[in-house]
Parts: sequence; C-alpha cells; structure tokens
Amino acid sequence: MNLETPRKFRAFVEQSYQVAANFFRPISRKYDLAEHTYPVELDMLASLMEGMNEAGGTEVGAGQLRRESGGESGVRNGSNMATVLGLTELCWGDVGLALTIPRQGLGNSAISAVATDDQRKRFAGKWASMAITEPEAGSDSAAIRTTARQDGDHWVLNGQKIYVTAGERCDAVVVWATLDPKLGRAAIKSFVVEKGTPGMTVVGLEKKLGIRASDTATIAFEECRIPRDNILGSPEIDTEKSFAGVMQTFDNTRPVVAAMAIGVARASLDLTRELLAKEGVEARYESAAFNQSAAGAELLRMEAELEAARRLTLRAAWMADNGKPNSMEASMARAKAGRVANAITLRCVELCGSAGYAERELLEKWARDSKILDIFEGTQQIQLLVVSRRLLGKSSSELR
Amino acid sequence: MNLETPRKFRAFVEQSYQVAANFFRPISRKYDLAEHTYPVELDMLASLMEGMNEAGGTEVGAGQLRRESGGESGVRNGSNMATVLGLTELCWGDVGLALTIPRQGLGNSAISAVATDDQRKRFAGKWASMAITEPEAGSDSAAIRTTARQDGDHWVLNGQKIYVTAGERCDAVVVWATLDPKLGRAAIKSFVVEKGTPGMTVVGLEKKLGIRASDTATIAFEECRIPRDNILGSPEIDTEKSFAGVMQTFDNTRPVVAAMAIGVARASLDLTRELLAKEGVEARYESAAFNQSAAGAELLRMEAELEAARRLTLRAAWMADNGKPNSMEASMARAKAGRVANAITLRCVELCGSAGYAERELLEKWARDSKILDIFEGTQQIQLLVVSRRLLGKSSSELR
Amino acid sequence: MLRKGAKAAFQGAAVASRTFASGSPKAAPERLAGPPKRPDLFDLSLTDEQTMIRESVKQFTDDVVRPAAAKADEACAPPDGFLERFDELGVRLMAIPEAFGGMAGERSPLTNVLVLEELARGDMGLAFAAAAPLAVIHALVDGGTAAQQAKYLAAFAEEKPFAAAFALVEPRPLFDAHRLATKARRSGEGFVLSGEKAMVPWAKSAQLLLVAADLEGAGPRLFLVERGTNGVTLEPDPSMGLRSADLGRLHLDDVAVPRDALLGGDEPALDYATVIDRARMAWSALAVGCGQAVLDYVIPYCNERVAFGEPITNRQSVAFMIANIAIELDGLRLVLYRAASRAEHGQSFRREAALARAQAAEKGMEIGTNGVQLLGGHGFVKEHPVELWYRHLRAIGIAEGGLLV
Amino acid sequence: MLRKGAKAAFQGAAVASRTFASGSPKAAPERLAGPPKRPDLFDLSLTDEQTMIRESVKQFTDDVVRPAAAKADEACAPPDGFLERFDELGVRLMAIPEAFGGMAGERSPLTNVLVLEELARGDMGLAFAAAAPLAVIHALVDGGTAAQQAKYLAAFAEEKPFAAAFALVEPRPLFDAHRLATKARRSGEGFVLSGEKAMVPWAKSAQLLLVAADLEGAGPRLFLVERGTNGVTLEPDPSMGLRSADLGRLHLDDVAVPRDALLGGDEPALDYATVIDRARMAWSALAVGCGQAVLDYVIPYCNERVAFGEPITNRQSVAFMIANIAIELDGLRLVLYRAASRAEHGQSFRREAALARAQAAEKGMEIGTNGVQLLGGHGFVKEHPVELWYRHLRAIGIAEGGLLV
Repeated sequence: MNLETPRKFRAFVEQSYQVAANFFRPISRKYDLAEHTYPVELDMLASLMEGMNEAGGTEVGAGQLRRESGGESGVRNGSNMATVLGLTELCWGDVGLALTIPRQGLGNSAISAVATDDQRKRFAGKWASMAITEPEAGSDSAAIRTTARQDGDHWVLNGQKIYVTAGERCDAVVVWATLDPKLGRAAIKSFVVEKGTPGMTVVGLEKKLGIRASDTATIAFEECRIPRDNILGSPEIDTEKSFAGVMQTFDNTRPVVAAMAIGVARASLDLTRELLAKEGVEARYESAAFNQSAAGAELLRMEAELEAARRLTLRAAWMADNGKPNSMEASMARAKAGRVANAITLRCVELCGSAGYAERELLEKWARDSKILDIFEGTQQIQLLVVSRRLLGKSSSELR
Repeated sequence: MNLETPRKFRAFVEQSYQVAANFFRPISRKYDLAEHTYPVELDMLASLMEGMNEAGGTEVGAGQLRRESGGESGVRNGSNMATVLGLTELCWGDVGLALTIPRQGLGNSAISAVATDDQRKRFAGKWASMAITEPEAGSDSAAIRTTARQDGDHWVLNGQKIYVTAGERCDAVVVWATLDPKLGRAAIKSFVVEKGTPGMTVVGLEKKLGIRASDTATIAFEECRIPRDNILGSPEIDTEKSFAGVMQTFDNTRPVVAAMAIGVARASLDLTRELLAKEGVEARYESAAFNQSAAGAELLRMEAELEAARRLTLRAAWMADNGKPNSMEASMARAKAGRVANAITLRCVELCGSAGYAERELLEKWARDSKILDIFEGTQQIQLLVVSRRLLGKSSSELR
Repeated sequence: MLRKGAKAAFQGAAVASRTFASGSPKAAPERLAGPPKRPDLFDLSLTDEQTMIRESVKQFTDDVVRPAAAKADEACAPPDGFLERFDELGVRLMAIPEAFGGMAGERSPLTNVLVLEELARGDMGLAFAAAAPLAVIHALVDGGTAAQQAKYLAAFAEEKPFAAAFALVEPRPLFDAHRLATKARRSGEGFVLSGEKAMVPWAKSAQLLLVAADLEGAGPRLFLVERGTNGVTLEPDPSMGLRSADLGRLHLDDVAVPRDALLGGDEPALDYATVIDRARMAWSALAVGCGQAVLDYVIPYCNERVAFGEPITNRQSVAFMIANIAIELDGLRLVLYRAASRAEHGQSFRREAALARAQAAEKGMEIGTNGVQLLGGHGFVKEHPVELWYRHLRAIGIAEGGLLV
Repeated sequence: MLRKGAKAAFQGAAVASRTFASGSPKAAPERLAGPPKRPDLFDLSLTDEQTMIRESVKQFTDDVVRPAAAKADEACAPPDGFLERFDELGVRLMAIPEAFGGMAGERSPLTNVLVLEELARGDMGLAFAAAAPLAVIHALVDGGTAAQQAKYLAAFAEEKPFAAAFALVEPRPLFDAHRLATKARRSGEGFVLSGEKAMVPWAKSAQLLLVAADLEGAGPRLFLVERGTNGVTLEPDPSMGLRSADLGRLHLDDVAVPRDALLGGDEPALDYATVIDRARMAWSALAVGCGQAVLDYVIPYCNERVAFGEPITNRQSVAFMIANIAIELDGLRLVLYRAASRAEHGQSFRREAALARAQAAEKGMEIGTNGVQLLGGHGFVKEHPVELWYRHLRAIGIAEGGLLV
C-alpha cells in the first residue's frame, strides 16, 4: 500500500504548481474584478501546457479523463490520477482560471470518457463545455426538457441550458438532451454541438459570487441541427444502461471537482498558516488539538479534514484508473471535499480577520470561489443520495 | 423584555439545586452501578418535595404541567416555566433519579395537560408513567397497535408497550392505544391504567446505556379492562382534532426534556470548567474564541450553545404558560437541547481525558445519560420534522 | 502604489472636511438612563414603543434598504442621500439628549438591537452605514466629557446628519480588541496617534472618527479624531461583503490631536471593555437580521422549486436544513436578547455578550453558506441575494467596534 | 478506602508475579527491517500476506471477539483464556525476531494497523487487551538494549503468552504525552519512579509494564517495570468503555528499578515522540474498526426497520447519516493508512499520525453517537451493541500509548 503521489507524476505536479504560482496567482485578482473579460494570458498558457503534456507523457486539465477497462495486470496510475493531481495544483492557483483553460473543459472529459475513436479524432483540439442544467431542473437530470429529434442524418436540438462553464469561450458544447421526455432518464443522451452551428446562441453570462474569471453562459438551442455522429454513446434507449452511460461521466469528473476543492482549500490553509505564523501561532503536530492554542488547533483540524478529502479523492481516481467501479467513492470524495473546502476557506477568512476579509489578500476570494465546488456536478445532497443508495441498496424511487 | 429567571422562582430553583446537590449527587454513582434497584432515598425526597411545593406555591417535576387558556391580561410565569427551571436543576444532579421521583412521571404531565377536573381528582397523588412506544413503532405513533375496545362501561386494552420510564415503580400508566388501527392517528387516544388492574403485566426491565437509576419497563396488556372514564380527552374520532389532543402533551413535555438535557450538560460543563481551571485553563469572555487556548475556546463555544438551548427552552415554556401555540418552539427547544447536551457531555469527557473517562468522576456517566435526551419524546429527526412542517406549511404526507 | 493613489484622492479636494465648533460646555456631561423597571418576570414581549420603532424601521428596510442593496454592493457605497433618508426615521435625534437639541428619553440597548436587526434584514452593509454615526453618538452620550458633548453632540443634533465612524479593527490576523497595535502617546498638551484601522465605514465621507488606540501606560482608550486632521488618510478597502458601507482603511501617520480628543478625559466614565461588549451585541444583531433575511428567502423559494417531481422541501435534507436555520437563528436571537436586556436593566453582560458573539460568528456563517446551498447553482449567481448575504455574514466574528447598542 | 482495599488485594496472593531471567545478551540488539520496497505507485492493494493475516484475524473476530464482547464488558475483564486463544493466530511470534525464538520476518506498521482494525471491529476493549502485550514486544524490538531483549523478548517467546502493558496516560485533564507528571530520578545505579498512570490494560494480570516517565534532565523516557517490584500497585479502574480490557490505574510509589530498566539505555535507539506517534496510529486503527462495526450494524438494521409505512432508510435524514458515517470512516481510514504506509516505508509520519488522530477523535465519536441515534430508543439498551461502541469510541482522543503499530 502506498498513498503518496507517485514518482512518475512528481515533475508534472511541480509544473502544475509552477503554472498556478506564476501564471494564475499574478492575474487572479485582476480577473476576479474584471468579470466576463477573457484572460488573454491563458492562450499562451494553453499552448505551453500542451507542449508540456506531450513532453511529459501526462496530461493536465479535466480534458483527458479516460476510464480504464480493468482486468489488466498490475496497478495503474493513469489519467484520472494525473488530472486530479494537476488540477489540485492549478486550483491552488485559481479555480476560475483553471476552469477556463482553453481545451480543458469538462466537456472534453465527457468526450474522452465515452467517445468513439472517430469522435475523439474529430473533436481533438476543441475546447468543449458541458451543458446539463436547465432553468427548471437543477440536480434533477431526469427533468431535462431539451430535446433531440432525429431527422435523417441529423439530430435537431431544442431547449435552453444554463450554467454552462466556459460556454461563451469554448469551441463546442456537450449537451444533455432527451430523445423522449416521457421516457425519463433512459432517454437522456449527450451530443456535441460545435460553435457556429446555426440555432445555437449564447444568450447571456452570469454574474457570480466566485470563479468570476470563468464565464458561465446561458445557451439556447432552436432547431439546432448537428450531424448524426455527434451523439456520444449509443442512440438506443435502454432503460438500464443509457442513463448509466451519461452518468458514468460523473465517476470521472466528480473526483476532479473534489480535486479543485482541495486545491482552493489548500491555498487558503497555506496562506493562513503563513499569516498566523507571523503572529506566533502554529499547529503543533506533537500535541493533541486541545493542548494547544485555539487557532493552532483549528489549523490542525482543518489540515486533517483536508487530508481526508484528499485521500478519498485520490482513491476515487485510482479506482477509475484501475477499472474498478467507483460511483460511490467518486461521490464520497466530492461530498467530503466540497463541504470541507467551503468550511476551510470560510474559516481561514475568519482566522485572518479583516486582513482576510479585504480584497488585498485572496483569502476572501477563495471563500467565494469554494462555494461552487459543493454544488458543481451535483450538490452535496445529490452526492449523499448517490452514496446512500449504494450503501443501502436502494433504488432512486425508494430513496429520493 | 426580560430573559432572566423570574424572582418568584428563584427560591424554588435554589431548593431544587439543593436537592440535586445534596440528595442526588451523593447517590448518583450508587444507582448507576446498581441498575434496577429502587433508590429508597427518593421516598423521603418525594414527601419532602411535596411539602416544599405546597409551601412555595410552585411545583417541581414533570407532573404538574398545565396549558394556560390564554387571553388573560398580563404576562404569566407559570407551571411550565417552573417545571423547566426545576428540572434543569434536578438533572444537574442526576437525570436518572429525576426521572424516577415518585409521583413526578411524564404520565402525570399528560394527565395534567388534558384531564377533566374529575380525573385530576381521581388520579391525584398517583405516580403515572407514559407508555407510548411499541416494539414495532419507534417514533411512528400512527403505527401503534395497542388497541382499546369499548365494552359497556369499560375499555379493554390489548398490546405491548416498551420503554416505559418508571413503568415498574409507578402507580398508573398513561397508555396510548388506538380505537381502530385502520383510522391512523385520529383514532389514537390515551388511557390511564392503574397498577394492579388485571391484564396489565410488567414483563421486563431494560439494561441501559445511561439513566440506569430510572427503570425502563416493558408492559403487556392482555384483555386489560379499565373504567370508561379513564380515557383522557374525548372518545370521539375526529380526524383533525383527536391526535392533536394526544400530541399536545408534547408541547408541554418537550421543553421539559430539553430542560433535562440542559441540566446534565451544565453539570458536565461546570465540573469540566472546575477541573480545567486547576490546570490553568479557562474560557476568557473578553476574547474571541480564536484568541485563546483551544480548551478555553471550546468551553466558550459549549457555553454559548447551552445558553441558546436554554433560552429556546424557556421561550417554549413561557409560551405554554401564556396560552400561545408553541408546538414548533417546543420542538426547536428539544431538538437544540438534545443535540447540544449530547455533544457537550461527550466533549467534556474528552477534555478531562482519562480523568473524565473513568468511573471516579460522573463525567462519563453524564455522557451516557445525555444520549437518551436526544431520543426521548421523539428523536432529533422527529423534532426537525415538526419544525420544518410548521415552517414550510407541509402536511405529514408531503414531508415525511 | 494603489494606496498612494487613493491617499492622494482622499486627502485632496474630494473630502470636504467639516470643522467642529467648540460650543459651550455644560457643568457636567449629560448621561441617559435606561428604561424604567418592569415586573420581574420572564417576558419576551416588546414594549409598545419598541414595537412601533421596529415597525417603522421595517418599513424603511422594505422600501429603501433591500431595494438598494445589490446596487450599493456593486458601487461600494450607499446610494446618494441614504443617510438623510434613514435620518427621517428620527433614530439620530432619539439618541441625542434634549440638552443638545435631541429628543432622547432613555438609553435602550435592546431597542438598538431591534433596529440593527431590522436594518440588516434589508442589507448588512447599509445597516452598518446607517448606524455607524450612531455609535459615535452613543459613545459621546455614555462617555464624553461636557466639552466633548458640547462640541460634537451639538453638531450631531444639527438639521442634517453627517457621516462618522468608530474605528477599532486592525488589519491583523487574530486581531484582539484588547491588544491594540495602534498607539497613542502623550505629546505636549495632546496626543500623537499612529497605526492602521480596517473595516471603517463611510471611507469617502466620514467627518468624525472615534479611534481606539493603546495609550501608553494606560491601555486601550478611545479618541475623537476629526477627518481634516493632518496625517489622517482613509483609503477605500473593498472587501468580501459590507461593500455598501464604503469600507475603508484608516491610516494614522503621527496624527496630533488635542488633549480634549481623549474620550471622557483621563478618567473615562465609559469602560473600554464595555464598549467592546456593546459593539459585539451590535454585530450579533446584524447577524440575526441577515440570518432572518436568509430564512425568509429560502422558505418560499424552496417551496416553489420543483425537482424530481415534487417541491424540494418535501425532501428531508432540504427541509431539515431550513429547520436548522430557524432553530439556530432563534437560539442566537434569544442569547442576544438576553445580553441586551441585561445591559438594559443594568445587569452585568460581559459573559452574555461573549456568548452572543460566539453564537453569531458560528451560526451566522452556517446560515449564510446554507442559504446559498439551498438554492444550489442559483444561489451562486447575483440574480438572488443569498450570495450577498453569504459575503456579509462572513464579517461576523471578524468585525469589532464600528457599532454600539 | 476503595483504593486501599484494591491495593491489598492486588499486591497480595492474587497476583502471582512472574520473574524474568536475564538470559544471555547478544553482542548487539536485534532490529527488524520494514518490508521490501514496492513500485513507486499510488496503490491501495494489500499484499497477499496482509490479506491472509487480515482474513485470519477476521475469523477470530467473528468467532471469538464479537461473541465475547458484551459479557466481557459486564465482567470488566476478557474471558478466561482469551490471550491464549488470540495467541493461536501467531501474531505474537510474528513480532519477535527469530534470534529469540520468534518468527518475525519484518516490521510492518501497516499490517499491525490492519490487525488492530479488524480486532476492534469485534470489540475495542478486547482488541486493546489482545494487542497490549504486543506493544511491549514492539518497543523492545525497536528500542531495547541487547540485555533487555535477551531478558524480556525471550520470555515473550516462551510457549505461553503473558499479559503486559504499556502505561502512558495520566489521570489529568488535558493530559499531554509530552509533559509527564510521572517522574523518574536517578538513584545509585538505578532509578526511582513515582506517579500515577491510567487506562492500563490487564490490571489484574499484567506481568511486565512499560512505563513512560519524565527522567530528570532528560525528558520523557520509557522504563521496563516488573509487576512484582515494590511500590507497584495496579487497582481496577472501570471506565465508560474499554471495560473488557480490565482497565486499571497504576500507582508507582517510589518504585526502585535497576539501571537496565531504562528502555534502550541512556542513548535510546527509539525516539519517544515516535513511540507516541505509533501509538496514535494504533488508536486510530481501533476507531476505524469500531466505526466499521457501527456501519455494518446500522445498514441492515435500518433497512429492516419500518416506520411510517416504509423502511426508515427511505428517509434522507437516516440515509444521509449512514452515508456520512461511511464517508467519514473511509476518510479517516485513508488518512491512517497513509500515515502507516509512510511509517512502513521509512518516511516521516509525525504530521500524518497527528492528522489521523485528529480525525479519529472527531469522527470516531461522531460515528459512535450517530450509531445510537440511528437505532433510536433501541440504541440506548444493551440488547444492541451500539451503546457499547458509543462508550468505546469516546476513548479515542483520550487514550495515548498502550498500543503500538
């Protein structure tokens, strides 16, 4: 057993850290203040990172996730672990910027997870967003009203999607739509719609509490016609498997969101530790929590919580890399990391007082950014539903 | 506005405290160890307290609760507040012993709440327990299977009740039974069954985690025949009102259970404060939590939580004394006090270390006793159901 | 560099500092008594006067404060004329003794708590802005010398209100109100102040500052510092929340103030620690008000929001989260009311104020973050006010001073 | 008086203290190496050997430990022959180097964690009792001098196991393992120990005690104290939980021990702080095992329990509470495994052990109290084991020393 970052990823983690420290941090406040302005600095970074990935043989960003088929001999540390490790570092720098790195969207991860080889080729190099949520359906994916109608060699999409991260800046959008609203989850499929396709319009951008460097778009589809091959996975409606296919993306992306939460929480904790040390306050590992200062004890507790979240996240990624079913573990990681990160970033502001509350430090920003990471890819409550259904052997109609 | 203990009750509170300190504390460990042994010392105490109550014009114990009809002019501080204040003190001494004071059972409170004048006279001086729970129905009172069948001038009861506090020692039991299991909650009524009635048998006593000085009995009813007048409230089945009548007891007793929780938590906190002070550790009120020692901060936090629970409890009692509907507030008090007391008593053991964990101090006992106070009169979860249904305007079928 | 720029702006023509005339001091300072004793019973009812005042503030909150909140947050300033509109409620004059042209009858911390709570239900930042000058007034009434009262209370009683601020917090982690880094030393007849203060409201327009500083040899004391004094700079310091209060950072660079700047003189009537306690109650009141706003918002929102075929409030996780907001909010409120009612009746309230503060810091933020959580993704965007309350509520446990009850 | 009585009983004939022969020391102490290096990959799999050992302990737990738990709790002692039955698993001999008659191949903290976890799934008190002698063995292997090893490890390697205990905790609030009140002073060739220790297992039968004491001028050190030494008294000290371990309080009344009693001699090979860290991992392992017992119990129980016409697990408050037990339990487990695997691979693990301890104390108790809550009234009575686990789990965060991994 070994729960350390594997040696093969260490250089890559260090590179990611350097990107976070040297590219993201210097422009972090700038794009928090200038919401809806595209961070042009990222263009260069995206190219740089692609070079880096090719050279290092490992990938960063959420764009390269792939489930392994399992059954192979030996333990693998693959793209899921690399992504989790890399994004933790990047989000230590800035969550919003990490979410808007060109060609590293959550949609890319969806494509990687289930695309055919042909699709992979066709969409290579595209920056793909993920469009799931609708105005009337939050976490309830069965309530999706965006429809996809087959018409000859095309699908025709109609509907509206909100909260599309990088929806304005991306090259393509992975859209969840239903083939038949009456058939519930089974009829939900995902489709790749490239920007410029007639009928797809970005109708607005959200003003947000945090991750303001990342754009969050509302996108309308009106008789939007895409090639038949742009469906991800099978077009068959199979009550058992179809939705599972769509949902499987989550098994890969939830640990990634957890990793992001861990990154921003660690940023808060690192800076708070530093600022408190100047006041002569530190966590002492050799003493129990109640045998030290209140602030020291709180640092210790937060560090322990974060460590638990981090190991849960690495476990989920490791399982994905090794072809082990990990739905429950992915949701455990996301549930724990989301709540812990929000609590830590908020507490760090409190510990640093007005110095943490003002815009001069990034602490207050991290406390704003972190909140979305307990909502993204299913709220805390949705994660607990996933976990408890698995644990208790309940269907979604028994335990709602 | 005034949230202090009113002057008129201060002497009474002091008396209750003296009982707790001088009667209960010295025999507290003895009857924790000798489970199922009747604490004979209480016989004298019961007489003494009755004398005390008569002299002081106020009552102690859960036996005298009465809702005021409201509409009268002026603010009242009545029996509900007195009971809450008195039981907090007594349970600072020992929860188990407080629960087994002769003639001060929860059943007495049920009788007080809804009995006719005739019933009040007939059952005066009786020690009455409360028998609600059944083996298959925990917090689900609609699932009650004990039946009451009318037969001439009698009711005939059949069924089994568990967790009857003081069920062996009492003189009478207030039994919840249904007139017709098919009619659900509306058909549930409460009946007074006096000890010695043929057909009622105490079949066993529980071994428990805590409150071991108090007996917890299983009672069987087999063709148990009681006078027709032993029903509390109307025998009519009115879908709207009947169950509300039975449930109304809770509006009076939940604050009482909250008061008990506050008492035991305060006991833990007082002793912990004392023991920690010897180690040079104290809560400093002039400093914020994070500007002091971890243990001091924890004392401060616990004191604040307990204060919130206590004020919520006094509010609920004050509302009952003044004829204000208080179901939600009673459950708020019970929910808050139950969880806070359990957390505090457990934390105090931790803070005092092995000195708190061993049987030499009562801290470990209080941490065992407190747990039942988050279960009694409806678990934490039931209280939250009551509160949220009221807040959200939900029926019990909408929000289950 | 940012700081330098701001400094220049705020020291120059932008701030038209007013001057204060000395007035003619009374023989002794005026003090206000608490309200008359009431029957010694546990009683949660308000007096008719309290109910009336609360109702009028409620109206103002609904009509003026809440509608202005989002824009003021964005602008980092209260709307134009905000202080004047608030002043129409008469709260200012009701805080100033008649001797100086006010109409104060009594000094009621509890009424002040109710007012702050109600204002913060509209917006915590605007509540801070509205009540900030009152803190300076209260301090003068409770602890000013006759000369200080004649000079400043008379000015406060003039026809129009002006902005003033009580600056206490310092921009340090683990700031402790009882260990100040801002120092005052005696120099000739007066004092020289130096240090930095954060979270000062009305950065652009405050005319009078009540500044907490450690007076060498004497411990923490309060000083009256006029805006125009040399060495005083207030630069904008926008923060996570409370932006609508126009937060600023105050720099005191060897600021020389006269002997009479020391509130209450060398033997102050007003205990510094008590001032801290009263401020803590004030911030707890803001937490209660903002928490109530969250509760009032999430109930209808979640009742109307449908997911999985039902209102989401049919699910226990949602319903219980709301129930717990209500429970913790009421618990905090009652702890605070107890502290305030003890203060009102002349009983000790240090412990009770500390407990209120501890609950407010913990439960306030819990309510804030759960408010956003209950709206899910919708809680994260500025279409709904919960994100603003989340930011405001993080100030609780950080803010000290600034307000008084 | 109670103490005096107990003293008399335990110092008299009731305790047949064994004597230990010196044996013939080797030239140098024997130490065990960690397991061989494995590929540098993140990997949660167990080795075949670990899987095998865990399986055999699991069998023992299901067959012996769990069925004995309730009675042992009531009796405040392990069942007769418990140590012998546990010994059949071979764990003792696998801890002792071959040179002394054992069959240890390597020193694996992680395997020890797995064993403790699995035992505690049966009963935390019996797990403590079973593993207590191993702690003394591990300490001798890791830090004993050649003479200490020859004397005691040889005895431990005899046919039959005997009870031994590592006494560290002191009966003081806020006890700190690094600031001991138990003192050792040099006296002639040896030392004199005095002080009090709590939570010592095998109060009635422990033959050899490893005692932590502050050695004047040198800081905390470990001493080997034989039960029969003058001034040593162990009185029963029944507590909230862990009763089945026969907890006792150790009194050291000017106990004179020879020079060779100081573990490792004047320049110990084993760092005291590291011993504390290893013990913290051990207690975290017990928390994980006991937490797992709770989880395994509440899932079928709550699934079968019907209320309001449905299994109570159809309600989110119940289901989510169970989900959170699983989440926090796995989180804690992974934090612990990381600490243990770092220890196993010769990496620093102070920080990781501290984090495991912090999580174990907090989450362990949370799981314990929620286990009872999930059963409602049924959780409060002794028909179900959750009340016992509640009592055991409160030991986490309190216990120090006693066990080693």
